[in-house]
Amino acid sequence: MLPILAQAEIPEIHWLPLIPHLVMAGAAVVLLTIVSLVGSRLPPWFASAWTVAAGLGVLATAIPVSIRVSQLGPHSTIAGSIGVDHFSVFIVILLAGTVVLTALIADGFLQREGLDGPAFYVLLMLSAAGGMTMAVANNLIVLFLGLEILSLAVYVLVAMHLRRAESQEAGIKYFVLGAFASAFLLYGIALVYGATGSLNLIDIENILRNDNLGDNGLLLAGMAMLLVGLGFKVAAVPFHAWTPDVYQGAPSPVVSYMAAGVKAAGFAALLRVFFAGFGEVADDWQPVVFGLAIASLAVGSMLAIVQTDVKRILAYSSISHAGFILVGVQAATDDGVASVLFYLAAYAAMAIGSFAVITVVSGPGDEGTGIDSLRGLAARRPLLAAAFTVLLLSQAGIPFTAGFWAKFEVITAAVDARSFWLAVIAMLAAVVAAFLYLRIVVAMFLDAPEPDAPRLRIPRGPAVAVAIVVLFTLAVGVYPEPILDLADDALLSLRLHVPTH
Amino acid sequence: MVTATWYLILAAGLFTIGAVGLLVRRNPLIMFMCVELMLNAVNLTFITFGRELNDIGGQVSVFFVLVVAAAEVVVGLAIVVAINRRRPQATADDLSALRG
Amino acid sequence: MSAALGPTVFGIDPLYVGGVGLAEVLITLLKVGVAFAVLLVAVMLMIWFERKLISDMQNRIGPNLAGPFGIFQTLADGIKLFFKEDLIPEQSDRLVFKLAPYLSLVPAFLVFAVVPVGGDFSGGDGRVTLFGHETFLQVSDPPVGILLVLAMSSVAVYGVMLAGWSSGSKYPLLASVRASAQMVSYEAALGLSLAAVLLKSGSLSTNQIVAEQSVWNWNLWVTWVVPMVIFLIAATAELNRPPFDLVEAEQELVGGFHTEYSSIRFALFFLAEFMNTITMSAIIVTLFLGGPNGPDFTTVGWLSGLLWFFIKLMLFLFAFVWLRATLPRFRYDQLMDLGWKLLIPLSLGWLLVLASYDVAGDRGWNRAAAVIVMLAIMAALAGLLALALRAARQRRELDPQGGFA
Amino acid sequence: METAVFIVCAAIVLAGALGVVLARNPVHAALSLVGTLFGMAVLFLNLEAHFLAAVQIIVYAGAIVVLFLFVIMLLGVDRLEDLSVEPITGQRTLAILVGLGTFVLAVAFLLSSSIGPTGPKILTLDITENFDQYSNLRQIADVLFTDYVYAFEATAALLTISVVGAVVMSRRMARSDEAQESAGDD
Amino acid sequence: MDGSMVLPVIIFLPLVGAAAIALIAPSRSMVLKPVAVATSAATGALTLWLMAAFEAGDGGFQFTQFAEWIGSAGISWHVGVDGISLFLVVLTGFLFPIAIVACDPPHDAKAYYIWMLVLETGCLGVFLALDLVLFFLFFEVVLIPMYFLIGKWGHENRKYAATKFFLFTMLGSALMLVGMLALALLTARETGGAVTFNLVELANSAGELPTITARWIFLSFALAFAVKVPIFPVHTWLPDAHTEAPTAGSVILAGVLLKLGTYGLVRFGLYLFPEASRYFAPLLFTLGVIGILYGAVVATMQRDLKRLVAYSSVAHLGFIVLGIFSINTEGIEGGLLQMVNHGLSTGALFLLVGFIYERRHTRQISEMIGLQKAAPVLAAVFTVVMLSSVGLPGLNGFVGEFLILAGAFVAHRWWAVVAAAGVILAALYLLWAYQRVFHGTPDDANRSMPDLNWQEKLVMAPLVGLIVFLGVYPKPVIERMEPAVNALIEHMEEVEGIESPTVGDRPEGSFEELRELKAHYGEEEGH
Repeated sequence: MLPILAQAEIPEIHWLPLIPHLVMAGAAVVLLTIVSLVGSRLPPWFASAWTVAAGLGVLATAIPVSIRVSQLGPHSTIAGSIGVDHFSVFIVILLAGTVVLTALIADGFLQREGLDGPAFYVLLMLSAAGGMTMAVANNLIVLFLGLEILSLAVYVLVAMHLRRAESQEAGIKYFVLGAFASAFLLYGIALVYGATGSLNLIDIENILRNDNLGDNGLLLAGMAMLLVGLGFKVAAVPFHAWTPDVYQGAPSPVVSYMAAGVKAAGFAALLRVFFAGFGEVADDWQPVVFGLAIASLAVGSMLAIVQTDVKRILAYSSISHAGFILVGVQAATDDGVASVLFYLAAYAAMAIGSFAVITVVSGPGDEGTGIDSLRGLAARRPLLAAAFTVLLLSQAGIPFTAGFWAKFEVITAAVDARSFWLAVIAMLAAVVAAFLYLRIVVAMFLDAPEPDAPRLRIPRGPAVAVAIVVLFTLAVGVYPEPILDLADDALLSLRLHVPTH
Repeated sequence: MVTATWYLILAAGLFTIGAVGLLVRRNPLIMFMCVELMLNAVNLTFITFGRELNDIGGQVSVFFVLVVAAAEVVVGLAIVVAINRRRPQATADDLSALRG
Repeated sequence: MSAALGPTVFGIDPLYVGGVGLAEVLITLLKVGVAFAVLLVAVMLMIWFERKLISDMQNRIGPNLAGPFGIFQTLADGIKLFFKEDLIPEQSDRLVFKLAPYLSLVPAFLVFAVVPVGGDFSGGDGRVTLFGHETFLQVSDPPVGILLVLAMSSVAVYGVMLAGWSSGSKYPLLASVRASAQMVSYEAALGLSLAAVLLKSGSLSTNQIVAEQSVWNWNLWVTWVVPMVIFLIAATAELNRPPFDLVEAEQELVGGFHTEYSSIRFALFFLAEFMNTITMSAIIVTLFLGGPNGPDFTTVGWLSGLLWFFIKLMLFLFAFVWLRATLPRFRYDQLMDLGWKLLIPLSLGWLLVLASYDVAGDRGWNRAAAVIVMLAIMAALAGLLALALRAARQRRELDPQGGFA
Repeated sequence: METAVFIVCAAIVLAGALGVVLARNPVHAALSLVGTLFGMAVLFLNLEAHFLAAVQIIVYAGAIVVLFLFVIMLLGVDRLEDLSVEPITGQRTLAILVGLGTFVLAVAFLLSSSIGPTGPKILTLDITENFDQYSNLRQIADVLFTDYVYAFEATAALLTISVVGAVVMSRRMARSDEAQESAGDD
Repeated sequence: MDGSMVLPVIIFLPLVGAAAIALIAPSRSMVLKPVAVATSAATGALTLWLMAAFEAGDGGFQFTQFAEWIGSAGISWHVGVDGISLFLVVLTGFLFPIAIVACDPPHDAKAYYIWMLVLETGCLGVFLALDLVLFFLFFEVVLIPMYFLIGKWGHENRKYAATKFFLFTMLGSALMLVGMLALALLTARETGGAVTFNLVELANSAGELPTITARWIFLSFALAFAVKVPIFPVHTWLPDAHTEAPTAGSVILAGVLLKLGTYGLVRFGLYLFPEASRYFAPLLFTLGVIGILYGAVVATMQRDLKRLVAYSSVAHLGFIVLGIFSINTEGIEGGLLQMVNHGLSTGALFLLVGFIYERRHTRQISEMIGLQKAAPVLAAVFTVVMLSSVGLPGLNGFVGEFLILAGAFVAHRWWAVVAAAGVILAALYLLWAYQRVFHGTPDDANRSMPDLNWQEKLVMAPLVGLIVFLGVYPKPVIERMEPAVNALIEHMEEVEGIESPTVGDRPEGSFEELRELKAHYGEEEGH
């Protein structure tokens, strides 16, 4: 009998594009090892610094990957299951940045709350590795695994504040609904597999191009289920029910990661599947995404108004932002994809910054997230209030912030795809949403602080993180061209894979 | 003779039962079990399609689904245990601190 | 849909290759019947054997009244249990309470179905000719036979668990939780040590595994002994036999998970326990000692196989009894430590060493060097593990409530 | 033969599933789930997925449901749930209606559509010609360690997460905190 | 100074000042105001230089500066000034130092001055931008400083007013953004060229769009500007915002910010959508007239002096809209002139009301009586400014209103007649208010009210001077405006392919003729 290993035909593996993933996941495992060996002797900031270093390492290793893509063009590896293109590089960089910033924010937070430090960072990095997998996945099963890695870690992160009942409640809610959604996603994958005979997105696209499967019931049902599953991850209405509760209950740094990282990964997967895989049958899914976008915009903006908890407000606003991004997805054009990527980058910065501020303001126990706790922040901590204001205005889409260009790009894509009414509705929703950001600004600047408000301590980590995102927001607001170019490059490669089997 | 459609319809039925169960039951543990039902339906679908398509990919997918199911259950039960330690005998209805 | 699927549902046997007629069905039924009967009788003898042996080792006589050497003692006990009143505790969950014994018993029977008890493996795959039809001397040879063993041993947990729970009583519940934790834990070590065998034989079919081992070239040597030791220990734990019989630690738990059981239901548990011992021994023989393989010393080809199998089986049954007679019971934390901190890492490491040996062979490297390097790596990892364990212990002492880090 | 097996197993599967949904006692629900899983495993055999049938039992019945039972027993949450109370009026009816609608729709889709083009990989071996090799195990392994090797490696991350997660979640708070918390809860 | 650099300097000088103020240490708060005044005064001086250096006979853009900004999206840094924007720039440069000098913030002086200067940058940017996106950016960014000025330094109801102001204006501009993108993208698609937001290029290809499309897009622009102007019925934010804003805020709001809307209507409405403008002119015209009458009637009924002035703004801006949508040289010129006049007179009125409020801490007309006795100088200045607002011949208001009515008379004779009634109503409510506040015998509270101090006099002097000067000798302004307005009219005619009526040769039946013209377009659309 032949030796077992000799029988398998090992597929060609390009190692370079995998290095960022290996760095991220490897850093998590090494951290786990180090902590279990010498945990008690490490300084408290060690895990955070390690995570920041890992994130920066991913950023550094993403550069050669990007160069390689520029030279070779987009290609895939490991039997076509991994797509190497600028799109994935963009998302990888975004996720790495998110990890770095979240680690900075979490540093002071975990010490304040007395939570398990290293575990938090390990889960964070592993989750990000899952998100990166989603971004590169050219195979539906790989994509699903990436999604699960991402989600499972986040379920734990959400629930890990053991002293807060809200945290665990959020965790179980997120978990149950998340598992429900992944079941739908999986069923969708199975149906698509049945309809096309393949799990590989490149193959699926080829099949759809050659055979007219646009009216195949299996394919339609499969796409619908995939949309349910991914719509859940990106918190699109009507799959948004978890968002406010989870955002409110989860530890604030986790929320910043969820809003930025999880959403980005979710949209990356959405684009990969629907734009790269099902691009040929865009007519079938566009109307549905249109509906999701409108519903998300409307519900997100409207329901936010009646909330009194800042985290809840921002949760609804994240739903509204998801609606905006879906406007770009709905366009189903290259411009649309670029606009989505740009929006994701801009939103990541704003969301991380906003939740960083909330992390600082909420105080011991992570309890002070009511809008009252922000009252008079301008008088207590002018710089923090100013930074938060910049981020909120960016979320509202005020010029000279990154948020403006994000909306600009998305609306451009929609108008270019002749979805005028969608664009109008989106902008109207933006105005409604602006109201709720103003409520927060009003509380910070126009209300007097409570007389017995404790003095806020701003740890160094969150301060650095907020400074970075505010600078990013303003810099991109004034000169968005570099990021725009990156996003434009990223879209070009998405559909031009050279399959290597 | 049993055709693939029979299996697929059985899977669809199982999936529906799981989904409905998850929506109507309030005990988190039973909700998890309903998720498992749904995943099983998916597995059956995968295997049926795999055989119809004469492709091993369906079975390999099921393998991954099993791994995911196991990992999910571990995490989910860990959360349930943590909740129960604080508040014994909680059902989904008792978890209502988060409202808005 | 292809039509030729029917027979493969339950197993694969050269018997079915030419199609299934009445003769094939009858032969199959015969094999099932024989296996069933043999097992029942074997259990009876095993109980007697164990009692007798232990009493010998403890310098007492043991059963000696019923039949010659007390050989019918078990039968007498069985009849007595059968006619006793069947008690069901008031607090119990009646349905589950009644179901549990069968959940224990059925898997024990099923496992035996995949054990090749005989056959001519000298050069062939153990086919024998029965009534003019070629077949195996095992009830079924599914392509994933050894997984069936694992599956059934994991299903066996249910019997224990549900029996304890459904009794509606405190001690059985504790015992069953303990037992199921133990069984689930040791299943990992069991599976990993088994993987070493699979690596060498390249098949999950029990028949193939036996066929891969020739007369003397048993997996015991091929896998360098360690996996078998691990398997044996893990199997003992899996069987809840001494020294791992914490399930029925009388001092702590009255009578274990079946405290509330009486009469025939109790007998079923008892039956399952000993049947499991026998089948597990048979599995070890199959996996590591070449099953029916052995030098042919009879004229009838397949008879020597049967004999060899029986001899090897007795060896292990004796070993199990011996263990029970000599070793004191483990403490619960010792048990868990042994499983998680020693057996699992060791079996995993051993698997990797074996794999590196194979890979080195395939690639044309120096095998010895590969193994030495692998062992060095293993040693380093073991050192790290030891360090981590020490750190964890220190932390536990500092903060008894904390988790890790 | 296949038809008979299918009908029996389908009945078991559906009965088990209904048992999960309708059982008032979590332990009974878990047992029903086991029933479904066994039915499933046999259906897998019917579809020639031997390996998965075994794995289904080992992983699902042997690990997952055991874990469920473990938690149920450990936490003592095996009290009966009162199913007669509907938390949100009409929720159940609605859920059932939606479920039925989905099911009918799904069946309609299934019946109306064709299965896609067949893939290049050979799955079915003829038992009469390939007696020794009659197992798709080798093919699964082949694909698992080549085409799906990334996914396979990724499961490592998944398992690490579940271990770390379980440890994190089962960490106990310092005793003083706990006392404080429970006092606050009451 | 290099001609092309002057505009960026004008735009960003206040921002530099704001940055400088931000860096001043809290201990040296006494230098805050001098720095702010100096910066805004320097900017004002630059705008005056700009006016002097402006080539009067040229109807095109001068001092233009162009640079690629976001090449991939066709967005550029493109600024320039022509006769239409020139005086609005000068007005901005003029009013800001006055407003800053005139009023001191009660608290948080540093933030106050920063926001004021940022606001100035925004306003100047709006008037000077020649790229649609650039314009939009400035147009939107103006909201933020104004929001904070109203919200932080305003009166009792300030939070409500600030939020209302912000949301109303943002609502309009949100739709404008969609329209703007549609314009650029669809034009690019029609012409086959690259996407550009350059105003001049878009105007040159203005005829390319299908008529219906252009009309929709025009509507989106018009709505944004209508909110900003504000045109009835989207004016409701204005009384609240004006009333609640601090004095300087009201001055800037009335003097400069409202002009963003009317300026936008001219620059982006008429210039980019000639056909659509003419198509919708009757609508806007009508709304303008309604605004005149409504503003006047409601103003008559106000008890709050500041609110009264605010409503008078609604009426005045109705006039401006009326002028613009007459779409002839006289009307547009009158509208432009009236923008400046309104900025001066209403700005001055708000200042005066603010002075009174500082002394009396009330804005209720009923609580003031006989102020003339106590503060004669104040009363005198108030009289001049009020009469300017009424449109008394010899003061600046008259010239603008006359031109508007002349233009409107040609376009829609009967509406012009109705609008003229608005002038009479304006006289009615302002004089009545004057009578109630300044005449009569002062009670104790009012008797001791101090008169204007030297600082306030200094502030009012240039305003009064300009009011008189422009009323007597508006030629320098008109001669600079006229070429640009003519160029605009010509551009519109060129795009539409018609000859539009002018005052001279169209004495009778202009209504019918316009209808014919419209019928003519209709035919053109047909093929």
